[in-house]
This record gives sequence, structure tokens and C-alpha cells, in this order.
Amino acid sequence: MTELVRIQEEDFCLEDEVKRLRAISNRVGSIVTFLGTARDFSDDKDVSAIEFEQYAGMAKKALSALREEANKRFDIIETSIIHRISTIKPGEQIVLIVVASEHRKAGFAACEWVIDTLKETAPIWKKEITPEGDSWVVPHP
Amino acid sequence: MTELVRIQEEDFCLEDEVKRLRAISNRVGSIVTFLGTARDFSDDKDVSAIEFEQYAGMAKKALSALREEANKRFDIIETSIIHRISTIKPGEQIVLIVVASEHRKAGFAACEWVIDTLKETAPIWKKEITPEGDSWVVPHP
Amino acid sequence: MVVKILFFGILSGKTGTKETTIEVSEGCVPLSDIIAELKTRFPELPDGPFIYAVNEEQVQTSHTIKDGDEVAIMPPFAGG
Amino acid sequence: MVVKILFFGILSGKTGTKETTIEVSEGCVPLSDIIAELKTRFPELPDGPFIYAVNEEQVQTSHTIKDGDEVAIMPPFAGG
Repeated sequence: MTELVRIQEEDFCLEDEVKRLRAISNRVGSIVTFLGTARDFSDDKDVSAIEFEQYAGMAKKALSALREEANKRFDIIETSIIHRISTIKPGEQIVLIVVASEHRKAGFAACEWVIDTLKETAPIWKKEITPEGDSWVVPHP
Repeated sequence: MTELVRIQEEDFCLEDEVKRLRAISNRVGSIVTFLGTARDFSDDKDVSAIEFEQYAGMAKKALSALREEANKRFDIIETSIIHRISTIKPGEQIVLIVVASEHRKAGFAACEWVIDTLKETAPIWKKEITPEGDSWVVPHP
Repeated sequence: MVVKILFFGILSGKTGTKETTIEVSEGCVPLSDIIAELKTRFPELPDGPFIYAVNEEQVQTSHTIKDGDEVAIMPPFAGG
Repeated sequence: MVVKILFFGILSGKTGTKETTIEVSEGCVPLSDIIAELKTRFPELPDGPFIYAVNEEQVQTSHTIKDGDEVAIMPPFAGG
């Protein structure tokens, strides 16, 4: 069975990930997803690609801890988290969070919490490739 | 082109709907979706199916107004809304909201607002088919 | 004037019909008069709360009904 | 003792390396001593803020470093 938490180079399929969580239980009444995609423009610069770097062992542990904490903290059924690590072009998929729950309120809260907390706790960095050169992204406070 | 607001008997494909909104602009950095599915259990009753009824002309207008209002009220790029009207079995898809935006915060807020407001403003009703008989669903306050 | 009435959800079950027409002698009446008339004709109609629409637009009971209007009597919405 | 050091993100660009080792004569030192030593060896290392991990667990600068530890010096995370 495909893991619920993955860091991978290859692209992922939203439909498959959602189907997997829906299949867990007939009690699922709400699926909230967040899909992050690469924009071609960031802080007034054209961006031709984004390169991701991770601290491999620690990043995987951080995302697994995030899934467990989300399942514990919110009244939800299951969470899956996928983050790509490779050179990503504008329009391509970067990250996907899927939250299955009985009711939607907990699902929205959990999904937003997971992506917000991922950005704070997962040792992943991105470099924007622009016509004027490369630059590491400094997270907004 | 497939419409962004639809009320239909047939099932829909999450992946296709998301792709359609992503294709609108390379400025899209966030896609938030809400998918409502039929549960097999509601208020202590087993549910074998849900039947939906709509006030056809008015329901379509209500969803279209909802999309326009979401696009105006939130800092987002586009919204799509699909609601199925037919007999739906446990595990099947009922409603889908997709919100494309540059940043995720507005996307989450808009998506949750659309489904909350849809339940208040769209002339759609559901009847739960249970082993003990049928009963129209009274919305929770 | 003649007004078309639509019942939705549990209301069509209670009244036994999804659609009916009402004739009133006046040319214009407030929606509240139509509702009173419906309650006489369909004693099974519950007390509400109802949502009302005229020609697919939501209205209050003070709204004026005219000949040919389509009036919808609706229980609280429960979509999604 | 010998400690393995990892630099991530902009820091490997500044120091010119992703990985290095440091030898210190003591058997146990606080992480802050290791950082001071790194600043001497890599004057290009910016002032931070940094996030630190030892053996893949996030720690504070008071954490005690032992022989064979893997120490990661990381700029603020920017995933997602």
C-alpha cells in the first residue's frame, strides 16, 4: 500500500490520493484538499522553475509527525501529505494535503493547520530560478 | 467549455475540475477543494441512499450568484461549484467546491464560505433512505 | 388572478402535491394572503419556518403577488 | 571527538560545502561551541537565524554534542 506521507521526485495524482482516503471508511462525509502549485511570478520576479532541497531523514519524520498530530488534534479520520522534491516548473504540482473527516469544519481546520505547520516544521527549502539568477526563498514571517 | 457552476445527475471527476481551474492562470499557487460525500450513517440511523430535490431554475441561479460573490469577496482567481441531484449511495460524491488563488489563506476562507453559504442559500433538499423509512433532512442550525 | 404554487421537500409530501394553482379575485395581494389561503386549502401544511420565492427570487411575506406569478413554498434548505 | 556537520539551503552556497567534519578535543561540548568553531572556519556563514538539529532531531544551542553526532545547520524552512 502506498504510504500516506511521502516525499518524492515524481508527480502525484490528486484523484488517486483522494480516492485512497475516501476508501478508508463509509463515515467519510468531507474531503478537504490543499494543492500547492508553482507560480510563474513571485515577489515581483519572473520564476522559470523552483528547486527544492530537503534534509531527507528529518523531513520525512517531520511530515509523519505532522500527520499523526493532525489526526490527534482534530476530529478527523485520516490525513495524507505528499511533497515533491525536484525541479518544478510553473503550473506544476508541489505539495498536496488531503484530510478526510465526517464533518467539514474539522476538515478545513486540519487541512489549513497541516500546510501552515508544514511550512514551519519541515526541513525543506526552495530556490527560485529566475532570468536574473537563482535565489533561495526567505519565508515570509 | 464546461460550465464552472453545474447541477447535474451524473458523477463528476475531481481531477478534471481541478485541472480546469489550474489552467486559467500561471498565477495559481493554491487550489483548495471541498468534496462532500454520502455517509452510511447519520444522526444514529443507517442510511442506504440520499435523494436530492432542487428548485431547478432558482438553485442554478443561487450557485451562480455564490460563485460571483466568492470571486468578489475573497482575493482569489476563480471558483467552481458542482452539486449532484440524484439518488446517491454511501461513499458517492455529492458536491464539489474548487477555489484557485495565488495564496492559500484566501483560498481556504473562500472554499469554506462557499460550502457554508451554499447550505443556507441554495434551494436543495435531501431525503435519507433508511431501513426504517425515508425522512427529509432538517438542517442543523 | 391565477397564481402557480410549488411545494418542495417535505411540503409536497404533506400536501400530497408538488404543484397547484390558486385563484384570487383581487389583482394584487401580499404573499401572506396567499399563504393564509394555502393553509385553509392544505390543513396538513406545517407551521414553518418556510422560505418563499416568487419567480425564482427569494422574497418576504409582504411581497406583492401578481397574476401569473410562480410562488414557491420551501422548507429550510438542506443541500450539500 | 569527531562531529559531522551538514549545511542546507543558502548555507551550503555561502560555505561552499554541504557536508564537513569537525574535531574537538573534549568528549562532550554544547552545540554553541561547535557553532563558534564553525564561524571561525567559515567566516562567510551568515549570522542566522538558524535552526539546529542533532541526529535529525531539532535542538537548542545548549544541547550537548557527542562523538559521532550528525549536526545540521539550517536556514529558516521554506517548504510547501
